Amino acid sequence: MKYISTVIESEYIIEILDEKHLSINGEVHTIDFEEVDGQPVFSLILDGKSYEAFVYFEEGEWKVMLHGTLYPVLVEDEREKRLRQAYGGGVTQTSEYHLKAPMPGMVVSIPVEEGQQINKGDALLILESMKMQNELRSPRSGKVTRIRVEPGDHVEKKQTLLSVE
Amino acid sequence: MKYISTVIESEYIIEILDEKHLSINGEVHTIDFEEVDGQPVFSLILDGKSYEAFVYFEEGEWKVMLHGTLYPVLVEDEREKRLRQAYGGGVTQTSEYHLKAPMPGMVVSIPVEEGQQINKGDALLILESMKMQNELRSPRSGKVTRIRVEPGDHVEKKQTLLSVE
Amino acid sequence: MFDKVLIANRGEIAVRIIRACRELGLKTVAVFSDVDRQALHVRFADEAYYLGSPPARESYLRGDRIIEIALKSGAGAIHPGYGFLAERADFAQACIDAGLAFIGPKPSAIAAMGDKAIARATVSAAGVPVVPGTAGEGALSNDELLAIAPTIGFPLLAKATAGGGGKGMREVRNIEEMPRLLNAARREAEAAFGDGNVYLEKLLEEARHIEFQILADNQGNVIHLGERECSLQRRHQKILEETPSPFIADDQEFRQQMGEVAVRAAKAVGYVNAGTIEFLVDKDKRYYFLEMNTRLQVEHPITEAVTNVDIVKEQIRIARGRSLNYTQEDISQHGWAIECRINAEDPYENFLPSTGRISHILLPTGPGVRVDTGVYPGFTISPYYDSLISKLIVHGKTRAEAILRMRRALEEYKITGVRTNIPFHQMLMNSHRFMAGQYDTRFIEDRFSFNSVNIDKSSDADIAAILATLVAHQQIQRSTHIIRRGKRDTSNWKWVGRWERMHR
Amino acid sequence: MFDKVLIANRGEIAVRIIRACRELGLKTVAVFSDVDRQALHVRFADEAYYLGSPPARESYLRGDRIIEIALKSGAGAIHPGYGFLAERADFAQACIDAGLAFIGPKPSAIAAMGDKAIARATVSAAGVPVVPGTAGEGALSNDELLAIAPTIGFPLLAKATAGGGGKGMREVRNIEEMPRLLNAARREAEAAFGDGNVYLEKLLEEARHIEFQILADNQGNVIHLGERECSLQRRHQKILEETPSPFIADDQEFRQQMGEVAVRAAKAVGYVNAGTIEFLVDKDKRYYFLEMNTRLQVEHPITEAVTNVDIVKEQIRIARGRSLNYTQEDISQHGWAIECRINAEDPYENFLPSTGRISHILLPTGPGVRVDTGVYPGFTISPYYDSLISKLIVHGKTRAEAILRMRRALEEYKITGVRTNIPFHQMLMNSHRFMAGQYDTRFIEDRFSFNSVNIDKSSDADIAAILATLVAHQQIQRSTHIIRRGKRDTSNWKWVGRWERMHR
Repeated sequence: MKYISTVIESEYIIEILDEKHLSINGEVHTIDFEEVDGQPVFSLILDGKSYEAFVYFEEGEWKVMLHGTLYPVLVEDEREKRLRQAYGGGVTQTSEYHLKAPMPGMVVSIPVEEGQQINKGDALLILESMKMQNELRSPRSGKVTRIRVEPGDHVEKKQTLLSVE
Repeated sequence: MKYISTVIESEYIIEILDEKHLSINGEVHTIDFEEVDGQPVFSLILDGKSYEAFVYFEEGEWKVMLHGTLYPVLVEDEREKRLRQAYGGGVTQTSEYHLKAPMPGMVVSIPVEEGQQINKGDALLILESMKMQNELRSPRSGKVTRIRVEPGDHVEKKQTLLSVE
Repeated sequence: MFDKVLIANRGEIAVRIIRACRELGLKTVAVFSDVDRQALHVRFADEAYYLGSPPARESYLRGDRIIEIALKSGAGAIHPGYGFLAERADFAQACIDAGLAFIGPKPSAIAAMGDKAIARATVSAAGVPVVPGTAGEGALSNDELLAIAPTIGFPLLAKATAGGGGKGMREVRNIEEMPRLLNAARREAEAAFGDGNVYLEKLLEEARHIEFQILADNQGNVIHLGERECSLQRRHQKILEETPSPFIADDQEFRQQMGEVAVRAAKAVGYVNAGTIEFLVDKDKRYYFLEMNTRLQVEHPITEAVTNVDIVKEQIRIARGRSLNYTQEDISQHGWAIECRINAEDPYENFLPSTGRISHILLPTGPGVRVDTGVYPGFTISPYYDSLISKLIVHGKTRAEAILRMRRALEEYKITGVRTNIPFHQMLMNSHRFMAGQYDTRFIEDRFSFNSVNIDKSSDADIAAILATLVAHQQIQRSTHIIRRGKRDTSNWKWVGRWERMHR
Repeated sequence: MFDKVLIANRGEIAVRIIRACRELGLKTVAVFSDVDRQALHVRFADEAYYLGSPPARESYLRGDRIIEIALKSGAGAIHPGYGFLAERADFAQACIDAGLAFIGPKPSAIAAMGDKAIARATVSAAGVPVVPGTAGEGALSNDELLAIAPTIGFPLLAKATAGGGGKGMREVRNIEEMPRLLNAARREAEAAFGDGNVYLEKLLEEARHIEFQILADNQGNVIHLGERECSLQRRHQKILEETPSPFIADDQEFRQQMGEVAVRAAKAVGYVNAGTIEFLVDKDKRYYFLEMNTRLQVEHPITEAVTNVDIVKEQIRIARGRSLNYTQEDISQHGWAIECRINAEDPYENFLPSTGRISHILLPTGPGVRVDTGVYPGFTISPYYDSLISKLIVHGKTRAEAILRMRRALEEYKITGVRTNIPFHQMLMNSHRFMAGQYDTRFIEDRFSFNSVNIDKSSDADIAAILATLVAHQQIQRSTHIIRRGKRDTSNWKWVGRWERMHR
């Protein structure tokens, strides 16, 4: 089975040859790969080097926490990659972004208005939780569309708060 | 629900009144009882006193490990107790005792013979495991009946090794 | 003399205090809210009583109920820990009125130091330098503060009069943003301390936050246990502490001088029990009294590590009316200690708090490592209390050894189920400026970027790609029900069965 | 100079050594058998290589394979830990022949001390007193031993010539039982060390087992780090160690004298690296050399706690050719340390080893507590290796504080899935003779009865009855599918959902 895996800008062609071998960009390596006790913790011995990492899927990509660094990895087979490229890879760019509450809390204030033009990194909403006021920032530039909550509201985890298009 | 619970020689009449109350020998107490995270670990708050214990069932009785002491407890309802008394309580005394391997290991030697009269506490078999030679002793006096293994045998956990009647 | 102590707190600090009591042969009484029925402090205490609903004001802030429980259970003393009721003079007084020992300072000292304004006036009168600001001028309105601000000069800090721990605090860089920030600070202060008053304070730049641990008994003995360097803060919340301070380093004269000033400040309010004098120190070694924390501090274990003094046991000793076990001459610092605060928060999501059930924990152990925690696998982190779930403390002979030990401990520490800031600490431990000890209170926010995308050449991106691919592949294989023959058994269980054969 | 170390061991000691290497910036190589693929030493090491099947002689005793792996991986040194290959002179020599540093003594010292007969002759010649016995008379047959026994006098011990750690050892109280016990000892010695030779030794009664930790460098510096009291043994296996020895207590002169003799014994064989001189001490403070362990000792952490010397780091330092960090004058004992060996064995079933999957662990933490362990929840204890799964070490200012701390740590320590001897240690900590420090090597077997049935009046039998009844009742309710309304939710999860409502 052959995969194209992308970490930030770097692409790796990884082929799983059998239980004990894989190739990365054509180079063959010996592997010994195991899940540790049903946790999302995995142990990999690659040519004798021992690695342990958290690996989990989130928001369309794999996250690998290794030696204190979080690597986002996109794993695709060739068909998936062709499909993504055909659609221009920018699917998420044109659709709406929905700001969701990362945890239960109370809306303290909403420093933006519907229709307002905002930049990536601007604060969209202040949420109070765990005795702290938390600024939720926009991951992209765009225009605020629907604001679904108002200051004083108590919101649940994953509840959509407002949208940016 | 009413139970008669026996710890060694002491008998306690315990009635579970509702989720929050029980009586022991007629005295009513407030309880707050919970299992800790699916473990055989239980937390009991009895009239404000906080206790935590391992509780598990083994060989016909409950074992309660509390503050470093293991209490064997026989829990019966009235019907069960009557039944046991009717049968004289000596059921186990007359039946055969089967010595089982407490863990995998190799039989090193068997210092008894079939038909031999033995006392409680006598060594019945030496089992090697975890780099140690372990003496398995008889929990009662009696006569060795069938010996099912011989020195050099490798045995599995719970395998019956010999019997005493 | 009391032989049973009620701990009016939860989490790691309640566990810490219970441990000290146990080791002194004292009985312990825990109190708990609905979400804490299975919390470690309830599991470890000799007695436990229900307080109320999860929100603090319905449980851990219910001083009346807590005193009632203490009386009912026969506890002779209350230890407030930190936070919650720890710095409420009225609660301390209520304990005394109920005939209970309050394991902390006298209500008068809490009141004097608790109101930052009075605190600064008092220590100032005792000859201790203070940071310029409006403290001491009473409760001022926004209009009054806006008028005074330019005379102090920007940047400045708006701080909760009743506050502490960075809550109700805002940094103000110009007059335009000031009204908005004042309101935010008041709001947070009101929520956290029930008092929305704020004051202004000059923001010293390139400043260090250095504090001195104080112990004082009823016999008039006051000593200090040396300093803690607490400059590493995020949003005015301490995140990592170390002792000695790499800034003071081996300037014993400077240390002694600050220590003496700290003792003088404590004496100015007739202080008894454990407390902490916080200073700001500028790059020219000018130091200013900031505030006194009239309670046990989160970061007390690093001082315990280097001085070998059990601060909680000393607190109890003092509350029992005994004189200190130590004189100033007995105290010296051995080696170096660092504490990382492990918070349930996601460093990759702007440090948002993380809640949920902890599924697994692998604790770092071994030489020179101490963990103070109130959680365990299976426990659920609720959104009601603060996000500190564990303190990782290391002790080494030198700062270098302590840093290397902290690195290996952080790498060993595994928590699944909630996100933690462990990766943040790992990156901090690898920062050259941290390693050199060159940092001030602005370091984390101004010069330290925590970003997952900054993956350099020396990284393990290829290994990450392989790991993700193997996990994805495994998942595909499983979901398509492909049954492989000869697949390696990943447990060592089968060997238990094979033992017989292999043993021949 | 090496910068990568292969650890030829498993379990807690492999983890301990990996930690020391990490903290020194050295890379680590683990080796593992089939059952240890997921063991902590494999998870923590930088590299890991498969050795073979679970039985030690097919894996951890395969010196040839281990050296091959060291060379292949580029490791420049091998640390043998304790047990397995640690005291094999031939293995140490093979390492050196392969160009690898052996982190331990020279092969000649291992050989001299490894054969108990030669060891005793050597130290005896250096003026160190030894226990009377047949050591030094070569490999004797059963007939020869039976003839000599009466001249030494009963009781005596038959001990493996190549042995240590209580294996291949039998106590002989009269001539009649001697042939049977000799055979048993030979058999165990053969299995454990591949050498069935045994020798006889006078059994000193009311004796204490006290040992001295030695450090020696290549520059000829030899120091001792004080003593460890190891008299608490079960079947000649140490079960609890403490330092200082309550028997030596504050007799500094006696301590210094024994320490000097220990240093002399080490010098007699040109000893380099860490080692331990074991003495038997009778009630009149006469002491006899017993043997030297030419390796790191299980109980080394208690010495680390009171001397603040990291013994494993010193071992590596010595192996790198550097001179000791300390002179004898630098060494002093601070406070008191105790170690409890936590074994996977059932104290209620005659201490039979217990195997299986560990389902849950709650580690004791907090001030003064260190845990060295090689297991974690989810790991399976196999029957292949010894039953030591964890070492619980506490350090206090006084012996009393250490005991109280150990009690609270033992009470906190929860392991489910396998049985452990924690209850045994708890009972020991409550024993009056232990508390008074009045015990000898026979104490546990002769005077300490561990029996679950001995429940006294002050016990919690009523609480145990209630707990068992509640659990039984719960089980009956569940099995009969009775659905109760209004049953209290035992998790705090629901509160996360209720947060909104409660917060208003």
